[in-house]
Amino acid sequence: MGEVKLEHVTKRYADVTAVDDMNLDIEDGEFVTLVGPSGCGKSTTLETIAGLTIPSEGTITIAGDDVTTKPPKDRDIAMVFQNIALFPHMDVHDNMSFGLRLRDFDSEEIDRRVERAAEILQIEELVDRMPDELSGGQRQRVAIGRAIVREPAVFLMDEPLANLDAKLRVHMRTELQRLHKELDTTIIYVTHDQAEAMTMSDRIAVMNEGHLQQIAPPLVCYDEPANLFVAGFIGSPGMNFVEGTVEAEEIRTEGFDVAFDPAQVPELVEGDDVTIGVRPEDVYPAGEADELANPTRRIRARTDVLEPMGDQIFVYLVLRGEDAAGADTGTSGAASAQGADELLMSVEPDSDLTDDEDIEVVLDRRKIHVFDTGTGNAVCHDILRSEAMGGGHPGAREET
Amino acid sequence: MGEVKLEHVTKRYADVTAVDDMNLDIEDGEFVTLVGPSGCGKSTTLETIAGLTIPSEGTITIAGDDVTTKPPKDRDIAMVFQNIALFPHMDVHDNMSFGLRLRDFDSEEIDRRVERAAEILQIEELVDRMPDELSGGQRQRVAIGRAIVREPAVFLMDEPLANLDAKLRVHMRTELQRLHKELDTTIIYVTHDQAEAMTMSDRIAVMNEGHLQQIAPPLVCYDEPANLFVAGFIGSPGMNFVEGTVEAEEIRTEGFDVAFDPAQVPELVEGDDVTIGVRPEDVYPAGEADELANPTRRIRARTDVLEPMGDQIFVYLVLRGEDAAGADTGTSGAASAQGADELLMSVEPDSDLTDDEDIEVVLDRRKIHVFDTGTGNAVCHDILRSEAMGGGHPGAREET
Amino acid sequence: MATSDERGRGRLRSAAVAPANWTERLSEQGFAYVLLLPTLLLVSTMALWPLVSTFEMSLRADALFSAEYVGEFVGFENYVELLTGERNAILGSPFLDFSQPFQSALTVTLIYVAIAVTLETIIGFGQALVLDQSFRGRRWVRVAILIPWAVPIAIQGLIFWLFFQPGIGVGTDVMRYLGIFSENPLINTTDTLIIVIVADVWKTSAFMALLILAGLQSVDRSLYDVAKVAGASKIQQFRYITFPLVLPALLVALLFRTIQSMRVYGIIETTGGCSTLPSLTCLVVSTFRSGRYATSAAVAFITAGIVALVAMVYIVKFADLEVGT
Amino acid sequence: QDGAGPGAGNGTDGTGGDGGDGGGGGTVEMAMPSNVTDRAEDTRQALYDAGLSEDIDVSFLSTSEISGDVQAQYRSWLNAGRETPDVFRMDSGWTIPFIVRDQLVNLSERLSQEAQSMLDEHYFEAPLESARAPAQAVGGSGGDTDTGTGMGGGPRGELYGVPWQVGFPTIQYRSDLVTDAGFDPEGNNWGTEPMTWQRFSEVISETHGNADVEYGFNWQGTDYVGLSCCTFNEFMSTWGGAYFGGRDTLFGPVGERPVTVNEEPVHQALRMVRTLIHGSDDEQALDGYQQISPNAVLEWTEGPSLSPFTNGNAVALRYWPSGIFEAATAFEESDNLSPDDLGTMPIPYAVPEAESEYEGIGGTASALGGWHLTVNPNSQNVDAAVQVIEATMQQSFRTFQFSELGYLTGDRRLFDPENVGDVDPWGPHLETLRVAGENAIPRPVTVVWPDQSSQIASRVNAVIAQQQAPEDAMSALAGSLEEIEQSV
Amino acid sequence: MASQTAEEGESDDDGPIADRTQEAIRNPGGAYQFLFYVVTAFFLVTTLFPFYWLLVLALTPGDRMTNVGLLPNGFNPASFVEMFQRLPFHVYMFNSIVIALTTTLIVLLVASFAGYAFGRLQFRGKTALLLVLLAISYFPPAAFIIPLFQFFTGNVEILTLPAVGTISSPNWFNTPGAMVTPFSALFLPLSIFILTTFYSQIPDGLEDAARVEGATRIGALFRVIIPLSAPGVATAGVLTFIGVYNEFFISFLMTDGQAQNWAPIVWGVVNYQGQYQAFYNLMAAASIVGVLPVVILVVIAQERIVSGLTAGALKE
Ligand SMILES: Nc1ncnc2c1ncn2[C@@H]1O[C@H](COP(=O)(O)OP(=O)(O)OP(=O)(O)O)[C@@H](O)[C@H]1O
Ligand SMILES: Nc1ncnc2c1ncn2[C@@H]1O[C@H](COP(=O)(O)OP(=O)(O)OP(=O)(O)O)[C@@H](O)[C@H]1O
Ligand SMILES: [Mg+2]
Ligand SMILES: [Mg+2]
Repeated sequence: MGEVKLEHVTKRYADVTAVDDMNLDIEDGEFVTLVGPSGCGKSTTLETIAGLTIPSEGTITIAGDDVTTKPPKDRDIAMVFQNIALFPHMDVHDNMSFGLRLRDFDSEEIDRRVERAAEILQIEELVDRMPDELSGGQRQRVAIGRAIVREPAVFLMDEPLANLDAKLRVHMRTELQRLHKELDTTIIYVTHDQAEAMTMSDRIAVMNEGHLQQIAPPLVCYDEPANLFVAGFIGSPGMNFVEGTVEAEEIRTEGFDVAFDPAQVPELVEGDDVTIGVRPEDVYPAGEADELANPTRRIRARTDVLEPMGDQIFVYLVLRGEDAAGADTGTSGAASAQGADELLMSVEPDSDLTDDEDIEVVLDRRKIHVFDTGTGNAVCHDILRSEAMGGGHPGAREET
Repeated sequence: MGEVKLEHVTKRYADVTAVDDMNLDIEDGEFVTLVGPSGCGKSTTLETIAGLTIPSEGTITIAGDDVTTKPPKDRDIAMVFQNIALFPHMDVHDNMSFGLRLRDFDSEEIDRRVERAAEILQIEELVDRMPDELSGGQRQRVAIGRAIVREPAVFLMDEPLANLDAKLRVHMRTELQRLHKELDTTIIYVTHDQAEAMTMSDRIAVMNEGHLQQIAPPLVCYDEPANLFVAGFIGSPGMNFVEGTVEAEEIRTEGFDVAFDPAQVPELVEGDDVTIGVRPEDVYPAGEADELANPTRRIRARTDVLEPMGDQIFVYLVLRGEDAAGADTGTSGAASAQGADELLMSVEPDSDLTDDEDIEVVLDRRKIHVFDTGTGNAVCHDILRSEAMGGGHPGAREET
Repeated sequence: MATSDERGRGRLRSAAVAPANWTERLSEQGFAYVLLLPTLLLVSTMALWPLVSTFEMSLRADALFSAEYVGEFVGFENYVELLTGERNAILGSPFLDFSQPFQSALTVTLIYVAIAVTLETIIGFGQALVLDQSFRGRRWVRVAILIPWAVPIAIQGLIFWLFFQPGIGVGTDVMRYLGIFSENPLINTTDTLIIVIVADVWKTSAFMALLILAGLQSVDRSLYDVAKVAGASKIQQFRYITFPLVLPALLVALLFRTIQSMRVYGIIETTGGCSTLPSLTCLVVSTFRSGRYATSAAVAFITAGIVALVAMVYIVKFADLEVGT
Repeated sequence: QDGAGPGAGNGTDGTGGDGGDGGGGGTVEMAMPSNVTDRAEDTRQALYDAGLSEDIDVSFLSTSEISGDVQAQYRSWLNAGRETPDVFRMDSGWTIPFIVRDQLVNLSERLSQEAQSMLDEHYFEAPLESARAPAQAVGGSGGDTDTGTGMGGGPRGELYGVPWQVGFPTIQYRSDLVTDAGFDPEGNNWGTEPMTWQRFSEVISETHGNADVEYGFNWQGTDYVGLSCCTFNEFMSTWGGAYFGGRDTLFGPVGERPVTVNEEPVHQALRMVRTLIHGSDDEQALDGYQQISPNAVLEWTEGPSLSPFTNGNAVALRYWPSGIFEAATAFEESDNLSPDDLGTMPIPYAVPEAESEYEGIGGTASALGGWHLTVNPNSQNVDAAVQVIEATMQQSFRTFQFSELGYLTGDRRLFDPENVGDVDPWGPHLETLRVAGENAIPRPVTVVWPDQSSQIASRVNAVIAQQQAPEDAMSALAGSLEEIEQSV
Repeated sequence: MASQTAEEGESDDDGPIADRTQEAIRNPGGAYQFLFYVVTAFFLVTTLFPFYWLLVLALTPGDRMTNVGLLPNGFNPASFVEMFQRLPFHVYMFNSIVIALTTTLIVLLVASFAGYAFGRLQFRGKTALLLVLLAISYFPPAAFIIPLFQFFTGNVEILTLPAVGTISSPNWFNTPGAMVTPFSALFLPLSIFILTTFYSQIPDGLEDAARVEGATRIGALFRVIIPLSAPGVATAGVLTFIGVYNEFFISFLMTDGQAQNWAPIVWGVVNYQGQYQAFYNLMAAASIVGVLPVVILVVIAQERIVSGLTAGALKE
């Protein structure tokens, strides 16, 4: 009942194409999360599904019906808006029960559902307040409540937890998942919170500049990103990228080399320009290398900045390849594809590393991703044993 | 020039006290982050500092001046609003330059600053758009831009990055820090994002229900939370809490016991009801216990749900003390003080644990926190060697 | 950035140190009074003072034989005599005479107000809703719908008077053919009432439309998105979002339209005339015209009193709204 | 309060007329309608030609064409003590209240002997009467104690205005149609010998039946001031009836004169009018009278009643002299009519003067219309103003008014074709107009006339629209009029 | 179909909001759209018919004013010329425009301050003051004109100073001041009520933002609240302008009706009424010409009236 299908959906505004030839096929009861950088078209995609924006091209099908030009009210959806948009002239109770009252639910049922939602959202004492007497997070919860009391076939949620604190988010996450299971509705969810995306979704759809980059289960996106963009986007802090070229039996970069077995990894063609990707947690101080089955050779580096996070410490490394670059480009956190001389490593919080220390690190060779520098597409995700993978967008292909 | 001092600030609304007897002393150039659950009074605190709300009681001093009743414009502050509040009738450029134009900056200087800010915020191509033609994240960036072009003595930022994706957040984080250093302004920052709070702040002020709970450097809040609330609030997922009583040489809980040396930890008085707190990353499968210098005894547990996060996996454990509780209370994520029979553990992503597996775990005794169950105040943070610490709110005391 | 900092800072500092705008230091209450000062000044000299002095006139006798406006002080005699009907002959038509409701000013005025304002509200709302949509040529439709309001009453009256004037316009023939009008509509009270109402609705629906349109335009459009997604049909959107949110503007429009039409005069005078259709203001003007300034002043105050009673209904509603939000 | 006007400061000897000395110079501002102000230069020149000293600079202030508006303006100007304009053009229908309120200069004291005698000798009496102070404005005890507010300056007869323009309605008709119907206007001296209403109705009825025109007899019967002051005043007078009992009491004293509307002549007049409109089917119909007027007269004012006639669509019209001008011009321009087809006759009558109960009432009657020139007592130039007024009385200026500005003046001599020549289009109609002028009946102007006028108009209109019976309406009217009489 | 819809939406000159609405119009399909056009056409016909008839009158030669139906009796566009020959109608128009514009500016300014106070501030006596303002509109204009006329003809003694003597009110008869000042007061209540309503609906957040950026409260009023209340301000402006432009009671009194003495347009129109015959065709022509400035005003103002700027302002 809640399958959602987007075919070649494109939405153009005066000077931008917000969504470009989007194809999505979401199954009934699935929980799909849209992620992507700010302005990539996530909200616009939701709006086309909701019927608030008519796509410039393409068709949208919900539960088998072509609803492309149908008004929102005939689509059996509920939506949490990114801009919250509570009705200023109604109190919390009325805001939440709006959709139910429209459908002439009897007032007992309404009260029951509103009460239940208020409880889930921990806003029981606020039901009589007006929106302008609420804090930001309280407003957002009311907006969620307004959607969940409805129990529709499809939920669209646009960053519904953005203004909530970590505790509440975790709580809401669980509640939403429970709701999802209970009602068996399709949920299309937008978030910029990786943890949310990873833990809640059946599949993640990664978008960039209006294009779908990959749609796949969370761990697939994490472990086998379809291209440089997905690799850099999923995971926080992002994957380290180092450019290099494929030689006979190794990939050579400015700061280090990574050996591989050409027989196992036929995709790596000698002479190709490739980008090596490795996540911070797959970089280890050489001292801990014994844990690893397949470390690379040791790489000389100098610690630049240490960022303690409580449960881990991020260490910004400057590679000291032939001649180490100066330290002043140091603190730029976004290490994505910034060239060969930076590397971010995450270590246990009890590590005794200090600033400006010369150390050696190794990478976990099993966790090294290789991308074609030209197209950005993934070449292989395991330099030891190549798995069968198609060409460009493995995830995306799989779906269309 | 930018010291901010709140003395006994209280703000009451009709039926709530949003801020209650708040005392804060922020030094010039300091970066203080306010955190706390939704509705705890963070925004209200900022508003009193900005002069948008006149406190019901108390005084506010900025740079030595009592500004309690001064209008905002005389306070040399800039603010990023939680609700963004772009001027809908001005394009991005005009929104960002609004404050400068009010101050009659010459247009070259304005353009220069706006350009610079737009670049930092990656919204260069959007400067001619109207707010309603922007995505949520783009709007938020404009709001940040509007504040940073001003270069005031004090920045107030209310969840400025809430709508940005992880990549951009990291980037903005760095940029804000750089700006902070460059301009040497005081920044008071509200966020619900732990990573932000941890990495950016000089100190974190934890609030709850209008009360300040602790104000201390991030790692102090993490490692030595002043009370149960702070302990549970800081860190995501939250600390595990298990209730118990102090016996002669151990703290006994339903599921396990923790031994201690009464000589080292005189604060633990036999017979007291205490709550033991331990963070998920300080729970280890017994197999890895050899890494630890001071593990507890082995605790029998059964894995309930595994939540893979990419860089780690959260494992929900049900303790099998005398008689293990049923599994159906399982997935409730907010483990805080939920009684003795649940424990959250975080393990490496390559762990081979599975659902419903009986295992044994240990806790790192050095990382065990003990709180007085009655008052919630911390008793000690290291069960092996007690450090000198005051009574109730070590962090807060330190400041007032 | 660092280099220009100093400059920016310097300016900023001076801006902050410069003598602060004194109004900023006022309490909210003080500031409100300062803002209201021009209004109070203007209103008290140009409106309140004249009213006081007119009230003073109303307490005197008419002075038909002198160059003075009014005669000696008589207290509330004018009011008493007017309300007891002793002055009916002078008024031209009585204030209130239940035996001939269409000849007594109060009933005529109330009937007119009730019908005209109701129709104007409905039509004005309809027009505003049309103008709120977007369609090709909307700009001109908007002008077309709004310009009747721009027509001076003298011309508005002329149009309708000529249209129904036998020998000149064909309106009477048409209406008689339809069986609606009598042979001489302009001397027939009910026909004239219809003409006046039509003329008034034609002109002043635009007033309502304009104000309601402004109200509609001020509604945050994103609320409609929410409502749509919540499943609201067009009508439900109107009922739950549009209507409550334009209600304040609508109330202002209604309030002022009611007050204005309680004072209806010009359109009557220029069509059927005050003796065919006497309104409250007709009485004020006719006594004024015949030089009975004191009586006229008293009638004006009585009229204002009646208007105040009617306006009370709205004011109570207003108070509800204010409390509600 | 100080009688004859506060302007007295500059010279009491201003009656000399040939102003060489101080009093003569200065500017005189005259309030005039647009037909004069449009030709300001010519008018000024005509004044100088009529002997006005060139030292006196004449300027014009353009006033509205609507009598009531002008009255309201003068009222507020005079109440506020404005010094200009110096000379007012005042409707004969509302000059007296200004006199009564002491707001005009007494011209009897100012005009030269020569001018005074010219007025006595050559001017129609009715217009002059409406510019004189009434004997007693208000009756009863209030009158004699109330020196400050009561009566105007001086005894009856004191003159406060000089007629500037006059208007006497006549019946204008299509002589061609009448002739076609077999009547002989010329032969029967229709132009100067009034006929009875009954005959008139027969003539029009027959002509109408015989001709292909839409309307028979057009006049103005809607509920407006014109009905009480003029149209109905004529019907009533020609039936020998009056509002307040004869000519003597037209201008007062208010409160002491009888109210005579609820009397037989008035009822009869009303019945006749109903018959003219509704024919013999009307339950109040008078025998022998024909239905000749359209229903539309019940809603007509001057304009709407005129145009069908000028368009050749009506047999007859009761109208002011300007109608003659309009019709003649229109006939001239039309294809099948000529100014010769326009005939005029005095207003018909029903009861000859001799049979009327009231003096000076009965026989033909034309409602008096027209304007006077009066002088602002606050003027700084009263003498010069008076000189200007005297200049207007000169034959040459009257001729200029008549032939150039195109309207009639109060000077009877100008109604004699021998004196004015055959001025188009007036020539053939002057005799008729003179008869009308001699039988002019002023409206009963007092301070309470505005109130009474509207009561009369609405009652009369109601009766002739068949909404009320004459007796009921008139008895009610009499009550209201009496009430108003007593209200001062 | 879909793409066509979207493209048409885009090409509309009214931007994204219009785009949305347009979709809404189109969505439910033909029936709704048809109804919409029927209603629009109905409104157009009913509002425009009297104007059409006015035009018919204007084109009918003055001497053929009988039984004028749907077509003019003859065709005489010359009345549009004659109206200027007979009276300097353009001067009357100019006078009215000047007076109306000045009044409108004063009213908008003063009412903006008051509207801000009433709509956004709390103070004692607020309700009472509002009621007093409203009460002014209860009175027919006749209740004001005698004192006002006395005042503006210098007949009111304002105060007596021992040394200086008596200070009287100004003699502004025949000057615009005598009209602009009372109009400003008498048209003020409507504007205050309108602006109060609209100003009070602007979210506090936006004013807060402006004030934090360094605006004074007055500054925030002018830079944020007024622009955002554009529909309300424009409406108040249009209503005031039209009201004053067509006002007659007071302007009748305060000038002598001559074009050179600041008499307004209604004086001009009424001056076509002769003693016994009115130039209906000229009045009609003059009315059509006289309405033109207002048409222009509405064309200009409607851009503001229809601003729909409130979208995307706040996240709440
Ligand atoms: N105008 C108001 N009237 C009544 N209560 C209010 C008002 N504004 C805020 N509150 C209440 O005051 C408390 C503090 O609000 P505040 O906005 O400071 O919370 P916050 O810490 O910013 O929360 P969040 O993280 O959700 O934004 C909340 O409980 C809120 O409901
Ligand atoms: N009305 C509009 N006119 C022009 N461009 C628009 C309009 N609405 C959105 N856009 C643009 O379309 C693109 C996609 O916007 P959208 O709101 O879908 O982004 P998003 O993925 O939701 O971003 P965010 O995470 O910041 O909310 C953005 O570049 C935005 O600037
Ligand atoms: Mg978005
Ligand atoms: Mg907040």
